[in-house]
Amino acid sequence: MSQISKSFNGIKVLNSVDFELRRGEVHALMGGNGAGKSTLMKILTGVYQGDEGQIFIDGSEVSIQQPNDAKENGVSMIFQEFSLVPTLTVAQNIFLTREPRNNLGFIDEKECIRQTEQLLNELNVNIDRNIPVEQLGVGYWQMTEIAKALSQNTKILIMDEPTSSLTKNETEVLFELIDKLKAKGISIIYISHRMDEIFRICDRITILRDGKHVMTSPCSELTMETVIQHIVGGNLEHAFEWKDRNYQRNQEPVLQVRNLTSGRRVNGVSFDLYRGEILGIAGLMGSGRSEMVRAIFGIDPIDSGEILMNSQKLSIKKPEDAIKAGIALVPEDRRMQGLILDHSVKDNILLPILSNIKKGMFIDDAKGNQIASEFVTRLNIKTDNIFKTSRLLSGGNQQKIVLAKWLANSPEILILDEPTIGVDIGAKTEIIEIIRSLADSGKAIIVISSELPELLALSDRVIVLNEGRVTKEMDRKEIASEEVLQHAIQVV
Amino acid sequence: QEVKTPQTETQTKPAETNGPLTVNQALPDSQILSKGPHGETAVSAKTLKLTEDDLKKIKEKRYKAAIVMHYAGNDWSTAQVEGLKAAFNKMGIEVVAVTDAQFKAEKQVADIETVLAKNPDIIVSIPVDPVSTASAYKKAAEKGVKLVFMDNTPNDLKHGEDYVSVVSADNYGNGVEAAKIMAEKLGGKGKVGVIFHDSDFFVTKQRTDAFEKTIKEKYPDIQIVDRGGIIGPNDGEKVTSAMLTKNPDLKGIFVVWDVPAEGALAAARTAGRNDLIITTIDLGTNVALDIAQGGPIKGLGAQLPYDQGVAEAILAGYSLLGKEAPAYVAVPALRVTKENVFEAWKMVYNQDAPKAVHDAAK
Amino acid sequence: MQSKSSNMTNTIQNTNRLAKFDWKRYIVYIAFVGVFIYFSISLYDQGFLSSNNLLNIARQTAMISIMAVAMTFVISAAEIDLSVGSIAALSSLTAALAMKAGFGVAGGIVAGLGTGALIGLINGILVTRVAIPSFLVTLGMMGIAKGLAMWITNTAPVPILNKTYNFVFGSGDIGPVPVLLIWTLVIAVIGHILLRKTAFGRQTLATGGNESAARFTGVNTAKIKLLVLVGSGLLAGLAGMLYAGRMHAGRFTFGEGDELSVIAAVILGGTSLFGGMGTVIGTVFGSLMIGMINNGLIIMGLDVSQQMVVKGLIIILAVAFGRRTIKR
Amino acid sequence: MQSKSSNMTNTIQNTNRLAKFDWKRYIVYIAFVGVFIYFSISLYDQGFLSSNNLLNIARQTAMISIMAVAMTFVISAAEIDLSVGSIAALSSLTAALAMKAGFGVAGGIVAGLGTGALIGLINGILVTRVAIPSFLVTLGMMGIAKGLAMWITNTAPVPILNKTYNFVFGSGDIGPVPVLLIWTLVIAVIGHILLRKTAFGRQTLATGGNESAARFTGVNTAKIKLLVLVGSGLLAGLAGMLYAGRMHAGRFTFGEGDELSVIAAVILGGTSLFGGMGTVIGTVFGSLMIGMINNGLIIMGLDVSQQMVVKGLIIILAVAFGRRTIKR
Ligand SMILES: Nc1ncnc2c1ncn2[C@@H]1O[C@H](COP(=O)(O)OP(=O)(O)OP(=O)(O)O)[C@@H](O)[C@H]1O
Ligand SMILES: Nc1ncnc2c1ncn2[C@@H]1O[C@H](COP(=O)(O)OP(=O)(O)OP(=O)(O)O)[C@@H](O)[C@H]1O
Ligand SMILES: [Mg+2]
Ligand SMILES: [Mg+2]
Repeated sequence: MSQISKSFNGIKVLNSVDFELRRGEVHALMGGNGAGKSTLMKILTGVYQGDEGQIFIDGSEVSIQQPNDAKENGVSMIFQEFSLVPTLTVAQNIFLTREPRNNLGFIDEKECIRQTEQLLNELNVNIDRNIPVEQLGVGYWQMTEIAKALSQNTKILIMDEPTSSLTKNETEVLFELIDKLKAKGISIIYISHRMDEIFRICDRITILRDGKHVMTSPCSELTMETVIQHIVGGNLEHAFEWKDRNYQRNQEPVLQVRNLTSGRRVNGVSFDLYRGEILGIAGLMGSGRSEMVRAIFGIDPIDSGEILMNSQKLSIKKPEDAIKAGIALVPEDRRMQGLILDHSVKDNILLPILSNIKKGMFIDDAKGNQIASEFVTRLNIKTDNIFKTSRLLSGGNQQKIVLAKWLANSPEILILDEPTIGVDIGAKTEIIEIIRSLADSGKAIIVISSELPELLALSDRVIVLNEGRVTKEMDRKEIASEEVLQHAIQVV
Repeated sequence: QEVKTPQTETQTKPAETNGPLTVNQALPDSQILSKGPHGETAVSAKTLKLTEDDLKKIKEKRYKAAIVMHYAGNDWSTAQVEGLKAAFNKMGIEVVAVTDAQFKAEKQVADIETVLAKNPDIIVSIPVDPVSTASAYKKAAEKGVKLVFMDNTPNDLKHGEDYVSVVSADNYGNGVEAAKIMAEKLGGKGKVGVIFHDSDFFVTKQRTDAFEKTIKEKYPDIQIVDRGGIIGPNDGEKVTSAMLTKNPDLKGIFVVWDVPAEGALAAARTAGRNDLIITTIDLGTNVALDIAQGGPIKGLGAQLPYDQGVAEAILAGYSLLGKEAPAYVAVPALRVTKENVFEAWKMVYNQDAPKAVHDAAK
Repeated sequence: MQSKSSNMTNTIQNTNRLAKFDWKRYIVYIAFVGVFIYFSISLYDQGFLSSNNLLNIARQTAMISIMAVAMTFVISAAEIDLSVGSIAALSSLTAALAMKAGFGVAGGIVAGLGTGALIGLINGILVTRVAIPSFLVTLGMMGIAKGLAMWITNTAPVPILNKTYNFVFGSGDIGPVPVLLIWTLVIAVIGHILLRKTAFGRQTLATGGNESAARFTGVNTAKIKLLVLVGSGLLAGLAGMLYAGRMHAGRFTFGEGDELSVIAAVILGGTSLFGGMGTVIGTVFGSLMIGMINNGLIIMGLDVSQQMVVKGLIIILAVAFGRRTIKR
Repeated sequence: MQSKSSNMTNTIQNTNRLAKFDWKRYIVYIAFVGVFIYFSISLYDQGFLSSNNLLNIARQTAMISIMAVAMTFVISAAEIDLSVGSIAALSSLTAALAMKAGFGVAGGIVAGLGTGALIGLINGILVTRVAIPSFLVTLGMMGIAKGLAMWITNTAPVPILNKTYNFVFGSGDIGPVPVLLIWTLVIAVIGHILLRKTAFGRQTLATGGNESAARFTGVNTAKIKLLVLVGSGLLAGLAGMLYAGRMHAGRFTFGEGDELSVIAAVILGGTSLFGGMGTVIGTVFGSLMIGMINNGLIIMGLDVSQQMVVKGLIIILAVAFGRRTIKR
C-alpha cells in the first residue's frame, strides 16, 4: 500500500501512509487508539475507499472497491467490530456466502456444521453451534470471527485485535495456528495493543501515529520501550508495575457475596470485598466470571445465595436496584451492552447520571456538555467533538466511553469486566492510575481481566473462578509471577 | 341507548302474530321513481303481505336465514337488520348469522361461503359489487338457498330462477327530494356544490344522478359549480372545507349520504357559514338533530330501511311458500324537513326519535 | 425499516457522513417548504393561501399531529402502537356518553382521557410483563377497541350538545386561532421538551437505541415502554375527544385508518422506525405536510384516484429530493 | 417492534435460554391447534369441521398467505412493503383488462404478474438506489397503485369471462382440492426452501440481521433488498390475479387493507419485525389462524363488533398463552 490518505468529513485520519507486507511474514501494525490502523486495513479490504494512494498485490496494482474485490484478491480480515450476523448461528456465520452445497444446489447444513466442528476443534474451543451468535459472549464472538477468517482461502489475513477478549489459553492456540499459516506462506497483518504478543509472534512492526507512518522495522531490532515510545510519542512510566497499596482488611467488608448461584454458570460463589480494595477475578473463558458479576448487578436472576452490602442484605432484582445501592458495572461487551452506538459520545457518557445534572425538571445541557468534555479530555478520547456518533469512533475510544460512563457516576463499588479491551498502552496506564486513585479514595473495585499482566498490576487480591466456583484465593503478595497465576487458573 | 332500543324490543317478544305481516301501511304513497337494476318498474312494498295462514305454514318448517351485509356500521344497516329480524321472528325463522363485509367484495364472498356452512334456507343480502360477487351468489343459488337482495342484484343472476326479488329504497326519488328541498330553501337560484361517492356503487350513483339531473332540468337558475368526490364517511369535512375555500359564494351543498354530511356541517361551522344549505340522504341521528334545531341541514330524502327489511322477509316467505314474487320492489322515498322530522323518525326506525333530537328542537 | 440499514450504509459509505445525517433530519422541512411554495403559486387564486384555508389545514391535521407526537416516543423506544385510531373512536364515544349521562364536561374529559390511558396501560402491561411484541398487542387492541366502540352504542353516533365542550375540544376559535391549533402547539411543545430536555426522553431514546445497553446503564426499560404506550393511549384519547368536539358527536368511525397516517407522519419527520432516534418537531411537520397535500390536491379539483397517485408521488419525491440534495 | 427487545432480554437473561427460544418459535402452532380444537368442539354441530368449511378457510386465506410468504422475506431483510394490497388490486384489473382486450389467459398472466413485478422493481430501486426508507416508498406506492387502479376503469369492475382463467386462478377445484389451496402450498413450499435451503435465503436473513456485517462478508445487500421487494410485488400480483379468478372480475377494492393482515400473519408466525429471523411455515400458519378465527366467529353467529373484540382477544391471548408456557 502506498501513499494512502483518507479523510472523514474533512478530518484527515490517514496521511500518505505506506505499508508493505512480505509473503509469509507476520507484520504487526501498532499505534494508539484512533491512530488509523483499522481504517487502513478497511481500505485494504474494500470496506472504505482511500481518497488517495494505490494498492499493489504481488507487484500489480489492484482496485479494491468493495469487500468482494478483496476476497477475490485473497484478502480476508477479522474485524475489530466483528462482522457476524447476530441472528445466525456460528456455523451459518462462518460459511455465509460460501455455504457447502448438496447435489441439488441447496445448502448442505450438515456439512456446514461438520466443517464448523472441525474448525472449532482445531481452535480448541467448544461453542454451541446451534444458537444465534447474539446469545454468545464476546470471547465466543471473537473465536467465531477467527474461525470464519481461517476457513477462507486467503493469501493475506488481517487480524484486528483478535485476542482482545481471549484468555491466555485461546491466545496460545491462535498463535500455534498463526505459525502453521505462516509456514503455508500466508501473510498476516496483526493489530494488537498487547506488547508481549507482538514480540512473541511478529517478524516486523509498523507503527502509526495520528494517521502518519512513524516507522517500520524488524522486531528483533526493537525493544518494548522503543515501541511504546514510538506509539505514544514520548516516554511512559513503567505501567504494569504492581504497587502495594494500603487498605484496611480487618474492617467489615463493603460487599459480602454468599453462595451465589445463578443460571448454569455460577454455582455458589462466596467472597468479600473491602473498602479501598481492588479485587481481581481470574478464570478461563466460560468460567462464569461475567455471569457472576451480572448476577450481582441484577441482570441475571439470582437463584440462591445472598449479597450483603455493609452487612445489610441487598435485594437486587434489576440493574436499577444495584445502581441505587451504589454498585456499577462496566460490561465486557461494549457493542451490545456498553454503548448505544448510534447515540453521540455525550449522550452515552451522560446516560447513567441524567438525574445528577438536572436543573429543576430539565437536563442542564451546559453542565452535561461540560462533564462530557471533561471525560473526553481526561480519558483522552479521540473524537472530533462530543457530538460525534459513537459508532464512528475507533474501537479503543469506544471502550473509553464505556468507562467514562461509570467513572462519571462515582459509585461505591465499581465492577469492571474487561475494562481495557482494545485500549492502547498509553490509555491503559492512565486507566490503571484512575482505578487506583478511586480505590485510594475508599471505593471498592472488582476487576475481571483476561490480560494477566494487567490483572496483576492492579489487584490487591485475586480470586480464581472455575466452572462457577471459587477455586483459589490469593493475596497479590503470594503471586510471584504471571506463571503462578496462570497455573492457578488452569488447575481445577 | 334511546338512540336505538336495539333488536331486543322486537326480538325478545315471541311471535304474537295477530294478523298478517305487512310493511308499515302508514308510509307515503308517493310515486316510485327508481327503476330496478335491470330497468324493472317498481312494485310498491306496501302491496306485499303474508297472511296468518301463510305465517303458520312457514313457522312449522323452522327455516333458517342468514343476512349478508355489505357494511354494518350505519343506522341504515342497523335498521334494516332490525326490520329483517323482527319479521323473521314473526315467521318463526331463525337468523343464524349476520355478516359485515366492510365494503370488501372478497370478504363478502368469504362471508357467503362461511354462512353456507350453516345451511341456511334464505340469504338476504346486498352485494358490495354486482360483478365480482356474482359467482359466490350463484353457488348459493345452486345449493337451493332462496336469495333476496337489497338495492341491487349480482350480475347474471335471474329473477325467479336464481333469486327471489330485490327490494330497494327509492334512491332516485330521494335524490329528487334532496334537490327539491335545496331549490326551495335557495329560493330557486344560487351556486351549489355536490359531494359524491367516488366509487362504482349503484345506490350512491343513483342518488347523485337524481340530484344533479333534477337541478339541471327543473331549476335553471341553480348552478352546480363544484363537485368533490369522497371514498369514506370521514372525508366529508375535508372536501367541504376545500370547496368553501374555492367557492366563497357557494350557497348550498348536496352530500350523498348523512355521515359525510356531518363533516360538511362541521366545515360550514368552521367557516362561519351557518347560512349554508345542506341537503343529503338518510336520516341519521346527528343530521336529524341538526334539522330539528334549524341548522344548515335543511332536509333530506330518507330511505325506510326498517320496512325495507320487513319487505325482504315477506318476499323470502313468498318463495318458501312457492308464491310468485315481483322482480323489483321499492319502498317509497320520504321527504324529511324540520316540519316532519319526528314523524319521519318514527316511520324510518319504527321507534321514537331520541331525546337529544327532541331537546334540540326546543 | 430502513434507518437501520441506512445507518449501516453510513458506516460503510463514509463520505459526507455528518452532512448526510444533518440533511436527513431536515428533509421534512425542505419538502414541507417546497410543497408549500408549489401550492401557493399554483393555487394562488383558489384560496390556498387564505388564512382560513391555512387554519383549516391546521384543524384537519390536529388529531394526527397530536397522536403522532406520542407515537414519536413509542417508535423512538422501538415499539409501535397500531391501536391509536380505534382508541380515538372509543374515547370519542365514552366522552360523549359520559356527558349524555349528565356528568358534564369534567365527566367527559375523565371518560375520554381515562379510556385512552387505560387501554394504553393494558397495551403497556402486555408488552412489558407478558412480553408480547407490541405490534401484535396493539393490533389485537385495535380490533378490541374498535369492536367495543361499535358495540356500546350499536354503531350509532352519540351527539354532544354541551357547547363548552364543543368549543374547547374542537370547534372553538380564540380570536382568529382555532383551539385545535392551540392543542397541537401545546402538545408539540410539551413533547419536544420531554424528548429533548428530560431524563425520560433520553431514556426513551436509549431504550430504543439499544435496550440491552440501556438496561446495563440502569434504565428501567420496562417502565419506559409502559409509559410511552400509556402516553400514546392518553393522547389518542385526547384526539378522540377532539374529533368529538369538532363533529359535536362521538362515533365509532372516527380515527379509522389513522394509525397509518400517524406512523407516516412520524417516519416522514425523520424518526427511525427502528428506534433510538426521534424528533417531535419533525413529526409535526410530517403531519402538516400530509395535511397540506390532502388539502391542496382537493382544492386543485383532482379526482380521488388522481389525488391518491399524486399524493403517493409527492411523498416519495419529497424524500427522494431531500436525499438527492445530500449527495451534492 | 419487539423481537429486538426480546433478543436483548435473551442476551441478558441467560437462564433457560435454549428452551425459551424454541418455545417462542412454536407459539403460532400451539395457538393454531388450540383455536382449532376450541372451534371444533364448540362449533361441532354447526359445520365448522365439515371438509367444505375447512377448505373454505384455505380458500379465504390463500391470497393473504401467498403475499405473506413474500413478506416474510421482506421483513426478514428488515424492510417492509405496505403496497401489497394495492398491487393486488391493480394486478386484478390489468389481468382482467388484458383478457378483455383479447390477449387470452397468457396475456392476463403476463399483465398481472408484470404489473406486480414492475411495481416491486420500482419499490426496490427507490429503496436501494435512492435510499428512501421502504416504509415511505411503499406507503407512497400504496397510494399510487390504488389510485391507478381506480383510475384505469374509473372504479368500475372488469368482468372476466374466460373459464380457464377463472378455474386455474381461483375458482377451480381439482378433485376435492381447491386450486387456491394448491397455489398456497406451492408458494409456501418454494418460499420455505428458498429461505432455509438456499444462499439467497441465508443472505436475506444476514441482510436483515446486520446489514453492514453482511456487506463485509460479501453479501450484495442492495441486490437482496431489491429482489425481496420484487418478489413481494410479484406475489402480490399473483394474489391479485387469484382475487380476480375467484371473483371472476378485477376490481380496485380487492386487497384493501391486506397489508396489515399480511404483516400480522408474518409476525404472528414468529418472524422478527426487526429482521434477521424468519419462518415461512410459521407465516402460513399465522395466516391460517387469522382466517380460521374469522371463519369460526362468523359461524358462531357473533355480531361484527363482537367478532372484532373476540378476534383481538384471541390474537393477544394466543400469544400470551404461548409465552406463559415458556416461563414454566
Ligand atoms: N466512518 C467514520 N467516520 C468518521 N470518522 C471515522 C470513521 N471511521 C473512523 N473514524 C475516525 O478515524 C480515526 C481512526 O480510526 P481507526 O478505527 O482506524 O483507529 P484505530 O487505529 O483502529 O484505533 P483502535 O486502536 O482504537 O482500534 C478515529 O479518530 C475515528 O474516530
Ligand atoms: N461453550 C459455550 N457455548 C455457547 N455459549 C457460551 C459458552 N460458554 C459461555 N457461553 C455464553 O457466553 C456468555 C459469556 O460467558 P463467558 O463464558 O464469556 O463468561 P466469562 O466466564 O466471564 O468468560 P469471559 O471473561 O471470557 O467472558 C454467556 O452468555 C454464556 O452463556
Ligand atoms: Mg481499531
Ligand atoms: Mg467475561
